Amino acid sequence: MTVAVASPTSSTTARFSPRWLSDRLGGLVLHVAVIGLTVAWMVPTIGLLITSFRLPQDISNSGWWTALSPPFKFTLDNYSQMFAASNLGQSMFNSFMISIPATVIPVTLAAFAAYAFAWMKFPGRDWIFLALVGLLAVPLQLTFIPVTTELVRLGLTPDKLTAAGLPPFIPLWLAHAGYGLPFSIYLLSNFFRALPSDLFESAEIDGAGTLTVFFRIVLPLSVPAIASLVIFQFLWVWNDLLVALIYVGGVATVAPVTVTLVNLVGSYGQNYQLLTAAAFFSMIVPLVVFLSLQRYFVRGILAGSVKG
Amino acid sequence: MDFNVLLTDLPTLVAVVVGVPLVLAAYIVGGEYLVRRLPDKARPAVRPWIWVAPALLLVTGFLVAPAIGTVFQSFEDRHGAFIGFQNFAAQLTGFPTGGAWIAIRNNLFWLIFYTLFVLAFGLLLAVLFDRVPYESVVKSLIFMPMAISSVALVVIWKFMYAYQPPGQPQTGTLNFILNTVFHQDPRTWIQDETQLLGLFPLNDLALIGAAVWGIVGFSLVILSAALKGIPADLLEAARVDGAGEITIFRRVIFPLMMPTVVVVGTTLVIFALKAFDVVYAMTNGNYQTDVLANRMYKLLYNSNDFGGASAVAVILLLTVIPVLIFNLRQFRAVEARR
Amino acid sequence: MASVTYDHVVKRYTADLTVVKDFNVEIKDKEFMVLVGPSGCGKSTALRMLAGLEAITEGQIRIGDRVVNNVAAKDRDIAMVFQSYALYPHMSVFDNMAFPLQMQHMKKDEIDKRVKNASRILGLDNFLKRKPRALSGGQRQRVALGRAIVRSPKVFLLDEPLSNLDAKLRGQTRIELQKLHRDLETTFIYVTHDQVEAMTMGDRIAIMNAGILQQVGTPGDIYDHPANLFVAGFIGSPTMNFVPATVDNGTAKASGLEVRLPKPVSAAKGTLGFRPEAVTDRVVEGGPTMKMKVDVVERLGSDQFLYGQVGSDQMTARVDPRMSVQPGDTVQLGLDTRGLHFFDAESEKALI
Amino acid sequence: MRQLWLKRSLLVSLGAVVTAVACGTSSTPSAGSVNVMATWTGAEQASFMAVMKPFTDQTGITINYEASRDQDALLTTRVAAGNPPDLAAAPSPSLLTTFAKSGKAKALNSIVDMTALQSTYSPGWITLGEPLNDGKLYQVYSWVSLKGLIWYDPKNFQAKGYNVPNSWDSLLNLQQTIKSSGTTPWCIGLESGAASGWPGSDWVKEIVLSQSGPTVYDNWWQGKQKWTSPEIKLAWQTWGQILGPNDSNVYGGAKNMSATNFGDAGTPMFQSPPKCYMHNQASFITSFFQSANASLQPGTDFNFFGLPDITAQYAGAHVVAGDAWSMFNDTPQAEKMIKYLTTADAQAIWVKRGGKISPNSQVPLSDYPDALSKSTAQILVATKIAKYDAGDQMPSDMRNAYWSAVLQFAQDQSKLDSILANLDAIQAKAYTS
Repeated sequence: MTVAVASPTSSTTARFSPRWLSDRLGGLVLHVAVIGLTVAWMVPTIGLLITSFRLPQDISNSGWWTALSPPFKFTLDNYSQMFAASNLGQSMFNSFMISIPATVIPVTLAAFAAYAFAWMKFPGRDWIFLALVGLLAVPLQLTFIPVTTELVRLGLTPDKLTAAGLPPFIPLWLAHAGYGLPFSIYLLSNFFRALPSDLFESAEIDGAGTLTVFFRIVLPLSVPAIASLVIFQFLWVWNDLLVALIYVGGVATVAPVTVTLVNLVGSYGQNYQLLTAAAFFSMIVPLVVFLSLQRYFVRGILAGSVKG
Repeated sequence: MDFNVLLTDLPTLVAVVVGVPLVLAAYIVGGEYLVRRLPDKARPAVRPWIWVAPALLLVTGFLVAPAIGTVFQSFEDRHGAFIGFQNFAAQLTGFPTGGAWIAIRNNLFWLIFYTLFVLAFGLLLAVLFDRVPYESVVKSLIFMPMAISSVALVVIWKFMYAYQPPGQPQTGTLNFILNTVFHQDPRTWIQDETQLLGLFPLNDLALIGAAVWGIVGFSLVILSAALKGIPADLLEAARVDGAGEITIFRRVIFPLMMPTVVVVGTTLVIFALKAFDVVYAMTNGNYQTDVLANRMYKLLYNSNDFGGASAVAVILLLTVIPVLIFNLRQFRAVEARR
Repeated sequence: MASVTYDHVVKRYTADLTVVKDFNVEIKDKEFMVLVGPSGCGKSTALRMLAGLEAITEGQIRIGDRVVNNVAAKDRDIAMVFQSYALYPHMSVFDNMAFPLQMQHMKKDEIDKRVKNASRILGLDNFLKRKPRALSGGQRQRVALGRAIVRSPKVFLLDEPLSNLDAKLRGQTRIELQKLHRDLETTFIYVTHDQVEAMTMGDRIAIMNAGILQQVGTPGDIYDHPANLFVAGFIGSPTMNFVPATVDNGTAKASGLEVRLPKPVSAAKGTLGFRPEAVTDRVVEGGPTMKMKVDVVERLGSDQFLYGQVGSDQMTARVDPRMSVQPGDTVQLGLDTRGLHFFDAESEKALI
Repeated sequence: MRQLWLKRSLLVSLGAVVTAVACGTSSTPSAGSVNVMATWTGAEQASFMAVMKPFTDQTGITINYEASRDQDALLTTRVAAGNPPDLAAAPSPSLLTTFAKSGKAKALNSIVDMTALQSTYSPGWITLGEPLNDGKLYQVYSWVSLKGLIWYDPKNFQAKGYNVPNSWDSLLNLQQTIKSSGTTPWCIGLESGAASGWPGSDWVKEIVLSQSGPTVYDNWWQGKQKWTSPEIKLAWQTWGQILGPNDSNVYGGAKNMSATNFGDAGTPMFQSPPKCYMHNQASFITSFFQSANASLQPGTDFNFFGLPDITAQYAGAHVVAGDAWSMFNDTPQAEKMIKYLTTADAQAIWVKRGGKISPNSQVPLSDYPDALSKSTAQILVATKIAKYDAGDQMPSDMRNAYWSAVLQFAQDQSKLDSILANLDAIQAKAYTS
């Protein structure tokens, strides 16, 4: 009904005036700044992309920008060698099998916990929360030996799990969840905490239970936060090398794509140019995740709820 | 290529697609069902624990228990005997260049520059991008480095920092620019300990630069999400009131984004303290670029000095405390406001 | 249908922070009761205790005959409209109104019927598919009302529902709310800090200050017979004139005024109170007169207010709009002693 | 919203399924398996798998191979946690030796055929596998390589009339001649990521062995010879002679040396005109030469000579390196496999694929695929004093300090005394664990 309609300004903007000029200039400066910064930021990526289409002898003898002028000596060698890697398909499958639960589990559990930290009262709440933030600083390398020892003691090794007909990735899922939870809870509870309390009270009077409030109010309203969290957690897990090696190992049947790709490079670092192609290949999935979730970053998810 | 993978990995597939979400949903619905069976009075006392239990359990297993073990180990020698503060003394001896001091100094640099650059760039880009119609495109492009693994990131930046002797055609992007645009001799960015302004070593900044490049997408995405949370009419009202764009940023946007800036800032400070990948892969701490996490890694896996590594880790954990106190005050303030 | 009883209700957060003290009110069935007071006086807390959003520290709250102290908010059969409206931003207008009914597991066609009915009453028929952010402030306010109406609750609670609206819309909505109250024939409890809203809407008004109930009564009753200095000052605009006075032999003496009290009082010192309309340009026979040095003249067309000094006291007078006065003039004014109040210096209670 | 999430996650899962269907894997028969961990990746991984293929074909035992260049962290963690691989091969025996000390690695005496081993391996390789000197064999070597090869471009040497030096003095003379002609004699690259400095450490250890002999060499890596002792200091100074004052004998000087990756270091040798004439590196470097210049042919475009002897008494001394195996779980399959690895049949397979030399004397010279590998094998056979890489036998933090010291020395040779004093301080601690 009262949808604001932009007042027609064409008549005034068409006229040449200092105001008109400064508006135009301001716009121009903005676009130049945005595009300039973006391009500058992309230089390393562009360099990598071009390098991935160059022959090794060209890579070590000249800069990537020289490829942009004739003679154009591009090659698909790096990509074809990469795709020839023996178990790329298997490791792609493994990466999905690792990354999806290792994202779903910590994000879901973090959402549960963050809801409690933000909107429930319990003894020690603030201190536990603080401790969680502090745990972000624990260097993961220190945890490998004690945690693996415990997992072996509990029989949670890939071999035994496979023998029992369970996914060998379970310890890795749990590890990624454990390592990812402090950040996830921290991010989400800060977001949840900022939700207007009136909504919760209103829902309480309306008769919504804890579960209903969580699923029908908190989650839908936190979509941007959850989307960013999903992206980050997925990225970290997808690109992880060391944690996977520690908890499931690098055997072909369980190795994620990072392990397979990094092992393309020879023991002395020969053929490291394959990593350039590998970097782009392994970037595809996280980028698809990012692009598909980007539409959830919308303005004013809370608009109209509590502001007059 | 065959299609066997689906058959052989069927349990995994089923577990991933059906099992995991099912278990998670069943847990919380079941938990709530049990809570509702409880007498009215007991519910508020039990309910929060149902919601936080799985998270706390995992965190305890994977982080708390090892962290406690670390604290104990930091007081023990290689054979597990208690030796008081000797491990700490060994790390903190020989100020300003001995023990862990170089690493501490560099972590300080990381703390300042990494956090500041990433926050500032993220904020700047978020605000600028918010005003252009092709926002999602530029945002994705800036985000791309986030999707690059740390192994590939190091490869990229070795290309950026590559060095050839003066007079030779440069293969590194930065030296090429330095040479052709500024007509200067190439630099060995990663090895060059020259101190800018007499304080900040060039190679430290070069390492930090590579890490910043890789993480700006993180702050951009979160800050931009927060920016989107600011009601448009508030900005319009400020514009109608005649505020300039810079004033609007300073007086309206920034204060409203403050809680998010604190979250991102805290995370970055901790990332800076834990900085490892880039340093390990590019210099392994040589040329005075060591950082605490790399030092710890070396003590742990090269020296088998668990006590020393634990002492470094404890130092690292202790430095986080001021950040925590700041956070406590911040979220108590948010709590009080509602 | 239900009455609401506050029976010695206390809300205490910490040992030395008590926000509602010994609160006793009985709200009759179908009554429009307004809780009014300055911000921080405990009126919202009193309402939220009734809603079930705050625990009751001491005493009882009854809806009808049922003690609701330990009844969950959703089971109290009440509906509440928040100052912020608290609309669910991700749900359409229809879903916002249907939400409480869905929570009661009501049948879909019954929900449909009720929401349609409520939206017809509120004139929201055309907006059912919109999200709150696509509505104007007034429309959002009506959605919030609609969400309350659909439940046909025993008691309606409204927490400053008009304070986010502009002045014109506020006046309009005030009338609509009264009409709604008549149509729904339900108990309304309305919290506001605005005495005009209280005076115009309430069947009865309960005035609170600093956690203590000051007075309960009809608007006329409270206006004419304020129980104490606070109520007298809070209700009415412009506010009542207060003049410190000493009493000597049935006559109150102030700095520029002497008046014979209509009734003997026991106190020797106190405050004389009279509303601006009691101070007129007509000299009432037998009534006292005073000289006012006028500082400000406010002409409203139908009224003319003079603000100035009488002796050393500030005073406001309502005079004939045709009277010609300039700031700086000194005018002779009379006092109608029928509207005279006298408040005890110690207890601030009204003695007359 | 919730439904959307569900849809989305289903979609992603579906994507995973599609990928899986598209790619697939092969199923495995079951005669047991061996879990193996090593550092071979890329082409080396392929060579190792080729070695194991006949074994799997014959016995039906499958190899679960995992490769990682983070072996220190990975193997340490696995062993400490109690689920080590059955067998592990490491390029640095010192890591394996710590496991032998802690009793985690199994003694192999009753597992491998000791008599066969003694008849086919030279005693030096067997002694190397007994690091605790208790008569127990903890490590066996399957493939080895030779260090201290000086690579050069024969065409360049010919053009300038340079001869391959046959003594240390003639080497020094040659570098002086080259230098006075206006070109730097050497190409050196010290950068190697986390292991930066090791190429220079090769220089120093080769000089120590050739200059001061095997006893000093052994005492040195065992921590019994101080870094500040005259012999070790002399070795550093001798390397300093090679580098020249302010590294003026090295292409690009100190800066280029520290910034250049060891793999790329040799390529300026093949530029026209050459930027340097000589490059010291083990035999694997040829793959880098050919990757940077695809047209280069072994023998005609690049060749090598052994680092000339310094002290006559120790003539024919060479530093060698190799891949050592240790066993952590004594399973029948693992036993079969480690026996197989010591055989000439197994080792010949990799030898034929190039890049490795066999310690087993039964592998005939004719199995080496080209002239260069044949002559490295010949040098190794003729070697009178073969000593294993000193750095790789030092405790890890001694070795890391050694590498760091190389970087510091290359930056500023005048700091040698303080650099060595610092190494002594580390030596005092590193051997105590």
